[in-house]
Amino acid sequence: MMTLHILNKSPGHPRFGRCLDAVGESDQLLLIENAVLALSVDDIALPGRVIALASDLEARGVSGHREVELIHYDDMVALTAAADRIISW
Amino acid sequence: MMTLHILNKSPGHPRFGRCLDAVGESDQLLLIENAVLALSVDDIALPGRVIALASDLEARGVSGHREVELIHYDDMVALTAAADRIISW
Amino acid sequence: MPASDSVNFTLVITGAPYTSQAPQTALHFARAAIAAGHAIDRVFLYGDGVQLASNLACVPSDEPNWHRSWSEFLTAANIPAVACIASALRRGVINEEERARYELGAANLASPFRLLGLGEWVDRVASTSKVIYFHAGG
Amino acid sequence: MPASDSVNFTLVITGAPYTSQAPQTALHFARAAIAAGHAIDRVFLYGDGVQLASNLACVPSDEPNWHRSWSEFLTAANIPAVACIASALRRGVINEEERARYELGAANLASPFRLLGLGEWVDRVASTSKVIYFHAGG
Amino acid sequence: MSVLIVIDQAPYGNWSGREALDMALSLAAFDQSVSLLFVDAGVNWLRKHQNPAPIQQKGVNRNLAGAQVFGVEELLADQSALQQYRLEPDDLLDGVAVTEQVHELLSNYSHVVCQ
Amino acid sequence: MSVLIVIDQAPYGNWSGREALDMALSLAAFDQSVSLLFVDAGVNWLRKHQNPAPIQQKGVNRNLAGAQVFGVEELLADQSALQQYRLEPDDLLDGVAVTEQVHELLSNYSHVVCQ
Repeated sequence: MMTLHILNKSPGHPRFGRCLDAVGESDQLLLIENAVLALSVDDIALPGRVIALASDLEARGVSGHREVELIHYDDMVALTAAADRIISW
Repeated sequence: MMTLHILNKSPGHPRFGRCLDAVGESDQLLLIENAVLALSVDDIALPGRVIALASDLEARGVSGHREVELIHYDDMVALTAAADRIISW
Repeated sequence: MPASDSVNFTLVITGAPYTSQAPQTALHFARAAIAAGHAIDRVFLYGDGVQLASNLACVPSDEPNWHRSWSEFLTAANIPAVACIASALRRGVINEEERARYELGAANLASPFRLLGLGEWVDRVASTSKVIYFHAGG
Repeated sequence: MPASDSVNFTLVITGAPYTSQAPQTALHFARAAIAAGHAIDRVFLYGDGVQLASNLACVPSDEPNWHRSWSEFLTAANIPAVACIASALRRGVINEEERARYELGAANLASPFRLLGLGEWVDRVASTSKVIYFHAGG
Repeated sequence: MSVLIVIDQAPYGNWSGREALDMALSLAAFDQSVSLLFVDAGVNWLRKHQNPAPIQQKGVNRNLAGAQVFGVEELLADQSALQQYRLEPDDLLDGVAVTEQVHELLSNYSHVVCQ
Repeated sequence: MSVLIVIDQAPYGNWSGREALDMALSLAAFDQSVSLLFVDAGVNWLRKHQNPAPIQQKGVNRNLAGAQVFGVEELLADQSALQQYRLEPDDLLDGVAVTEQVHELLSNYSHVVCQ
């Protein structure tokens, strides 16, 4: 079962860490809203496949030097349509 | 200058730690609302003089085994009236 | 035209406009879902999210009015929108019926939004609908 | 009777009722302050705190209605209460004047609350008043 | 379809836990399979002897204690959060099951809500 | 009377930083002494090249860049937060002063607001 985790909290928020703990090896992590700021933080170990909403990065002026797949809202729809399960943190 | 710090966030909230960092030796720390839960947590080093609102402890069923001065709203008024400066976190 | 692999989404919004980004992200998502041929069978407002249903928001002309944008979208796409009645009444979001029941001076919720119970959400969770939550960030 | 060492307080509430505990804590504080002979020269609602001024909250009869409790207290103690107009308009809390200006169907803010700018807060910060903030917890 | 409602906010300071509990009770009322999981500061909902009368709020102890009677399958609490708040089994409402494996537990549910 | 407005929330995800900035600008407009301090995720308000048009929000870069013109005395940023978010001086709006001593700095102000 592939779970898509949608995370919208800043790295300092308690739920940010809880979400990362819950992401399994075959899961996907989608960073939206303030969570995209995690891409500029060095010492956060983000799990395997990380995806982020491009417009939220652009809004915040984050370039995202980390390995990340940038997507748009239509791709977000496709991801949720394909996921077996979705958890919004 | 004596500062009264009023803290109403749970121990896991980022602002909880920021408040504790800011409490100086001659300052007072007043725990209200969810912040009273800190009294049941072992590994938090609360600064010198800690005060807590009794009704918020009672609401949450926290007995507060730590050294703490329990007060009521009228005492909170007296504390704020006496403080040189008040910061609500 | 629904795509052959089209999905029925239910969107649950729990963050308020002008407080959180939730209603904005949800609207971008909803527009993209419809454009891709998927269906949205319900939008459910819960907790602080019920504020999106208030028709009294006054927004400077150079900023989006999220209540109006959502209302126009819901009407055009013919999507039922429900605000949880228990969340809404406490937060002062009421329709004409509740205005009369509580003998208040005004109502601020009207079409396309309706006030209904959590059963509307349970019904979608129990269905084959994909339920996506849009919470307040932080 | 003001005590000889009485203080002028200004209370700023930024957390909403039925979302945060801020309006409750602030009311307990305000009652205790008046009982002790202090003065409260203004209550200022800012950010989500403006929701406290909405007169449309409908609360089950076995729960306190914080809007009503605050309104009764403010009226009895003759304390001016101001909701920040910029915060309030975006969040759908409007008085009769704004209702007319924006050509909307209803207003939900009335006496003892008024809509005014941040200048009302600046004025208190610049005075000898002790300004206490009641934020949303978490 | 089995639903897990996760509560990570402490009681009384904000409304989100209260409204998450309402979600669980509604699912149970409509005969849907639902459990509650308390993590982080959320475990404080499970303390015995809560008395929110002095802050003029309604207690939820009765709702929580009765949750299983109303059809909520399990009240689960994260062991590490209980430890953080020094909550021993005796301090908790009846019927709470302690879990050490929150991550694994999540995968047992087809629908997870973090209100 | 000197006021410090502390911003610890990231931009765009919620409104609290925006409304804190309004407080600072209002004080300045009424000729009160005010500075802004950015800590934790709040330092992200200070990034150059923000463009919230794609999420249909108004940018605050112009307001922030102009804050000192409007009378805000200092834009202060916590060094450790800048480091956490890998923000170098070149990444920041003009006119930002970096501080390593947030705690000591607080004591310079007679009125501190954490919106």
